[in-house]
Amino acid sequence: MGSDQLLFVGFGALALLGALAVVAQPNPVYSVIALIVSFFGLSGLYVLLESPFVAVVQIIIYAGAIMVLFLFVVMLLNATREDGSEWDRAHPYYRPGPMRLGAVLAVLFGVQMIWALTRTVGLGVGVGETRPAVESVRDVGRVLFTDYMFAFEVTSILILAAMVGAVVLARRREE
Amino acid sequence: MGTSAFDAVIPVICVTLAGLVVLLAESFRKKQERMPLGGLALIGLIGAVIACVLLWDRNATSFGMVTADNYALFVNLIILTVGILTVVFSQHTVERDGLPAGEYYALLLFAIVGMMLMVQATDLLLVFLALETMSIAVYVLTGIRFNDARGTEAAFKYFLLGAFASAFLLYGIAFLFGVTGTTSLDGIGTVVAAQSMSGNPMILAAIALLIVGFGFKVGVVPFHQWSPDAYEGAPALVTGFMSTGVKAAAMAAFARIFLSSLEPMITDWAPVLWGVAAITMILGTVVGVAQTNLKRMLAYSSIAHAGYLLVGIVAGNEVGKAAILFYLAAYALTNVAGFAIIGLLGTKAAPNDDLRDYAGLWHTHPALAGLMTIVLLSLGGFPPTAGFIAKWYIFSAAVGSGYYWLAIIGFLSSVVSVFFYLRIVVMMFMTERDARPVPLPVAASAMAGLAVTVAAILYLGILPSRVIDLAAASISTVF
Amino acid sequence: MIPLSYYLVLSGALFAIGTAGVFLRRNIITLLLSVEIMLNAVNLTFVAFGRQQGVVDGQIITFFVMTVAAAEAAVGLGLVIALFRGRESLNPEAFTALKW
Amino acid sequence: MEGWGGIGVMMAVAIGFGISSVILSQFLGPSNPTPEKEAPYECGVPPVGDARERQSVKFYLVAMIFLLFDIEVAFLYPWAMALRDLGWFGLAQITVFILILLVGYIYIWRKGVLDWGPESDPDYHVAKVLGPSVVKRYRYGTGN
Repeated sequence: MGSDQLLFVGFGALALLGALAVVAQPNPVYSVIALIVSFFGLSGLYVLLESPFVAVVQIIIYAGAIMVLFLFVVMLLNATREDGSEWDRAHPYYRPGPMRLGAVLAVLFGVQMIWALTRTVGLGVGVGETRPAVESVRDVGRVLFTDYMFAFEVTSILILAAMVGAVVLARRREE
Repeated sequence: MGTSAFDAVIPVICVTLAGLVVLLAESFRKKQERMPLGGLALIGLIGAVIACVLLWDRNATSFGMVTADNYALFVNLIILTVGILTVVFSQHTVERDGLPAGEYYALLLFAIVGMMLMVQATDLLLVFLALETMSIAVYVLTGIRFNDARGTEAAFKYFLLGAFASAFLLYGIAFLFGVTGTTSLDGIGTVVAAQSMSGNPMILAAIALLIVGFGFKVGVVPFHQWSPDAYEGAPALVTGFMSTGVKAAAMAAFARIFLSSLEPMITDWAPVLWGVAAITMILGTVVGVAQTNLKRMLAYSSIAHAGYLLVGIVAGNEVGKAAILFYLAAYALTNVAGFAIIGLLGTKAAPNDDLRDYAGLWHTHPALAGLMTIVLLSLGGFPPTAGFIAKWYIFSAAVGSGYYWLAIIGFLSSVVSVFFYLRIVVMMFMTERDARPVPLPVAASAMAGLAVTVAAILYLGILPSRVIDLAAASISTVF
Repeated sequence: MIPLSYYLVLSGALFAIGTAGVFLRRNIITLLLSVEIMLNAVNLTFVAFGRQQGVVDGQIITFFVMTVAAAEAAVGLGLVIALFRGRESLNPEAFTALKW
Repeated sequence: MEGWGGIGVMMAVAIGFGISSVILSQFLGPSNPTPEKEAPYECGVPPVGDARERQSVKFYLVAMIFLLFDIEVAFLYPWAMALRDLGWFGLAQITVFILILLVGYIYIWRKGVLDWGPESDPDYHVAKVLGPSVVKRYRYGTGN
């Protein structure tokens, strides 16, 4: 096993175990922190994929801002415990309709993924063996502001709508 | 008008500018100061309508990801009409219910921007971004009533399932990107057509994920759970807006992706959509009959209507494609009018959306009862309304492609659904209420808007050929 | 070199964990976190495919997805706060004004 | 992949230092707790009430604004790196982007989301008349 594989296993395990911990344990604060760990693992994987820009932005935006927002809300609502924890221990198939459907959906999804991936040819080729990587942020910028420039402008509307929406929802009283 | 690189996005720019101006006006509004914010929104929307009309037949494209072909313009005109009607109906209600006017109109306009771009997008990334812009604005609009437990809860459920569905949609886009190396619809179409992709598991997975993602947005069974809750909890006018605008935009993007880029795979996805359409029509109708809340009932009715629309996509022939557009127009007008009447008759304190609240409406609001009757008849598909012609075209498209069973299921579920529409009509005219409520004042502008809408429904029902030809011509430029 | 399928299976597993989380968990915050896991799984797919093809598009799309995730988080958490104004529970079972 | 070794070493040192100082202090430091030492440190003032009291919604709003403008700034990095290739056209794009978000900034500013003084809190005036306990009861309740 080369160093690449070793790193992949390490970062992959970090991402996977972090995600599992988010879903599996009851305290939302720990869930948020577990997700940050998972994001660091993903960031490492992005480095392995020679995409440093995404790796750094992953930390800046996800771990640095989105998760902080989550923590603020958990603290704001003082919601460090999960209410009705008996639901966590109950078997998923005893949940109301959509929950059952969802559990089935998740299982089906996993089966479908494995089926698709075992049948598709050409996936066994090592990533990056055939083509060189586009690593520099400069290239990212060049393509982002030419091919994707309209998508970029639409993003500003998206952010603006989210901003107005969040203020409207969180406002405390009518004026 | 000369040709420039921006032509295709001029309608969108009009609406965006209106949204920004509304937001700025709201920012500088003093407390208790009243501003004609709805008027500002109307100016932007009408500007966009004019731009759409001027762009007709010019097939403008901009930035390599936006197109203004006649198909997109046709659907955009539907969306803009829905927007204009919603603003007209809201003028009075926003003030009466104490909604934050600036934010309400701004989010409405941003949602319309998202819808229009979703229809115009020729790149899956832009489809996704536009869908999110639309969705985020609509989530907030659903929960915009302050301290309204039902509204906020509905908004949260809508948000959660919506975000969940977008993740599926995005995963589908990722697989298409992986297989074809591009997110542009033309590029995907070229690759899919050139190589025989049938049986490629990756692209089958992508199609399945896209169906799940769009299925949630359009509200087809089994991805419909959010819609009755969201429709019931939201303010009625917002419900009217989202049940038509969101559905029209999502359906149009769905049809564009599946009938152009993924058309070579039609033998793979048509059977799946066949099943989805059949279950959707049956379940929407059967569960709808059992509802006692008018908003919930109309929610199930719009689920059933999504099923009828899917029939058009499954049929996939020339008649079917034109029928989708005509159906969207007819359905949009009808549903906006229906929810507007509910909105005009209910306040936050007394929603008045139970079926019993409509007993004896004829005696308190004769005009509204009359208009509501035509709306309900159109929803049920009675001649001479738009709903009849729309269903007729959809079913004849299905028969034309050899989907006899689908046409029969659709026909039977329409017949059953007539029961629950007629039940309300009977209640409005035939029954008396013990304690007759004080009639709510209804704004003249809203009444005028309703009258125009209902006239349009009748026009589409009696003289449909002009619009049908327009729909057929506009869709033939694309697919 | 690591085969592409490794990355795809990893992201598929992450996506499935997120999906399961949305349906099995009852805590609103955890539900939102599960959706974030799903979006991250998709991001990994995009970057892996992009790297495989030697194009920068995968990274750019990922960047847009992060933006969308941020906007969704802002609105979603705003809704959670609005939801909390009247209630004390984080358990969706407690919200029964509307049926699921 | 070159150049990440240094970052890896730095991460390892940072994490290692954090973990080792927590563990070492457990073993090396003397431990004889008294009730006063166990109490949370509040700058010498005796703590009042539960530390897990709910925070004001303002913290959320500020974190939310930070998040959304953080994204804006993240878009500036690739733009700045590619500035010379993009020229005036790139500048025009980023200007439109920032102007649109500026509208959001003006909205937030005018709505008082950025005001932190006690007078900006509508509860402040209520509290002056009715006393703080009333405010506390209604702050997260349904009262207006």
